[in-house]
Amino acid sequence: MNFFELTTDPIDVTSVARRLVPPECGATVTLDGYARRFTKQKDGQTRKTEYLEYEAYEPMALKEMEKLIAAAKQQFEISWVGIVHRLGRLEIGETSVVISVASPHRRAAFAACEWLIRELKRTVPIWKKEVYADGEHWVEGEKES
Amino acid sequence: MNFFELTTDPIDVTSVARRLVPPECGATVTLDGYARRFTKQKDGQTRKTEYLEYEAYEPMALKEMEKLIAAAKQQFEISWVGIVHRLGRLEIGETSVVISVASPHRRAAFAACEWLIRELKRTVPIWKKEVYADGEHWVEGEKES
Amino acid sequence: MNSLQVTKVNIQILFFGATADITGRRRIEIAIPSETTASEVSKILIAEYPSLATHKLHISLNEQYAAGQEIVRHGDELAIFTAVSGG
Amino acid sequence: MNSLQVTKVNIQILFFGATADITGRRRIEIAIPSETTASEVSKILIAEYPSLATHKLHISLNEQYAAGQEIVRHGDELAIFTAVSGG
Repeated sequence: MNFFELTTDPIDVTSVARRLVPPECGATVTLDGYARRFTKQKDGQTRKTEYLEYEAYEPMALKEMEKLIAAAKQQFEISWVGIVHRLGRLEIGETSVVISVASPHRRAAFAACEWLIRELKRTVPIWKKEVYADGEHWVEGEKES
Repeated sequence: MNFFELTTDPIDVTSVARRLVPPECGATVTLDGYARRFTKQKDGQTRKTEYLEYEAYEPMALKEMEKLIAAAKQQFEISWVGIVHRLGRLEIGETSVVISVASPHRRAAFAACEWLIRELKRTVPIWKKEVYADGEHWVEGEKES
Repeated sequence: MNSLQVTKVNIQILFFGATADITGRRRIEIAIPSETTASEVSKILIAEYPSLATHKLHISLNEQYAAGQEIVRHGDELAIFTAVSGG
Repeated sequence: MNSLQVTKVNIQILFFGATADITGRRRIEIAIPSETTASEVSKILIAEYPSLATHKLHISLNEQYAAGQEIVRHGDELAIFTAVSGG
């Protein structure tokens, strides 16, 4: 029922959110994360990003995603989880990650989805490079978003 | 930037979630609520629903949705909110409501989306009728979901 | 003599969902004494359709939730309905 | 005399993102003394590519996060990378 994927193709949010609608469920909570045009730097300056590049340690990333889903299903009363992460070059506004959680009761779906994105950003071996007009930068660790 | 709508047409989750992707935002949290096949009754029995019918006091419902969005934007650091609620007959699994919240930081989007669906279920004048093989029932007040 | 006559005002009443099923109506127009409050209107409706009393009822006046003590004026639109269940 | 010879094992090293940029490599094979730990391998790599030391580094061993004290065996795959930033 669960799925976790890496893809270089554009992600359609609905195809994740509505891939499975179990009969005992009433709510699916979805996080759609996407490339921001403007990011605040540590020095307080706002920087304009031209595009992003994501790279993964693919087999390990898939293993870590699978572990996260197993841990979420232990912790929260949810029916299924779908995670799709984009790799390669992303234009501004394109979806980088979708996490959907379906559950009989919406509260558990909200809590699990929020937990999953936090843990994904902390543990799944994927790296983001921000490309600016005048340079580029591999982001290390989570920025707030 | 915000939108709130009632429709008798099927709702496409993506068309709500991705209708606006502001350049300062990095996350959109979406609740997709849909008709459940099985619901627990107060007596603990599980009942099988054949289909649903939603009815609204349309002009007042739109006003209440607009108020909710204004209140959410006061309370949470979010950029925009979209709410679409389906009316009329819905088959099992079809989306009854979509609430999408975009924000620069995902935490506010999760909190606002959860608050909005809770308040919508409490205040917006829309009513749901569950139709069973052997009868039907207007639901009064929120069931858990 | 006119001073003893009760002035009547006409208002619209809307029913939805369970209240529409009970009354068999979706919209009616009724004449009520002037200075009648929203909750007094709801009592008049319960007298006419006693099954309404088996439900917890909410009232709106001109598309806003009413607390009950509001005076209903000529041409106002009052709706009476059970607890909402959208979502 | 053989007893004084250090046994060597061959392992694969993977680099990603910033560590791939620093080393100019994505995958190398190196020979290390047997009984070397994961964090000792990371020190060997830092000696070879000193710019790695300017980053907070994480290590995985055979696609699992490594704490550092794990013994690296012949044929193992070790990756060295900066804090992840997916999402």
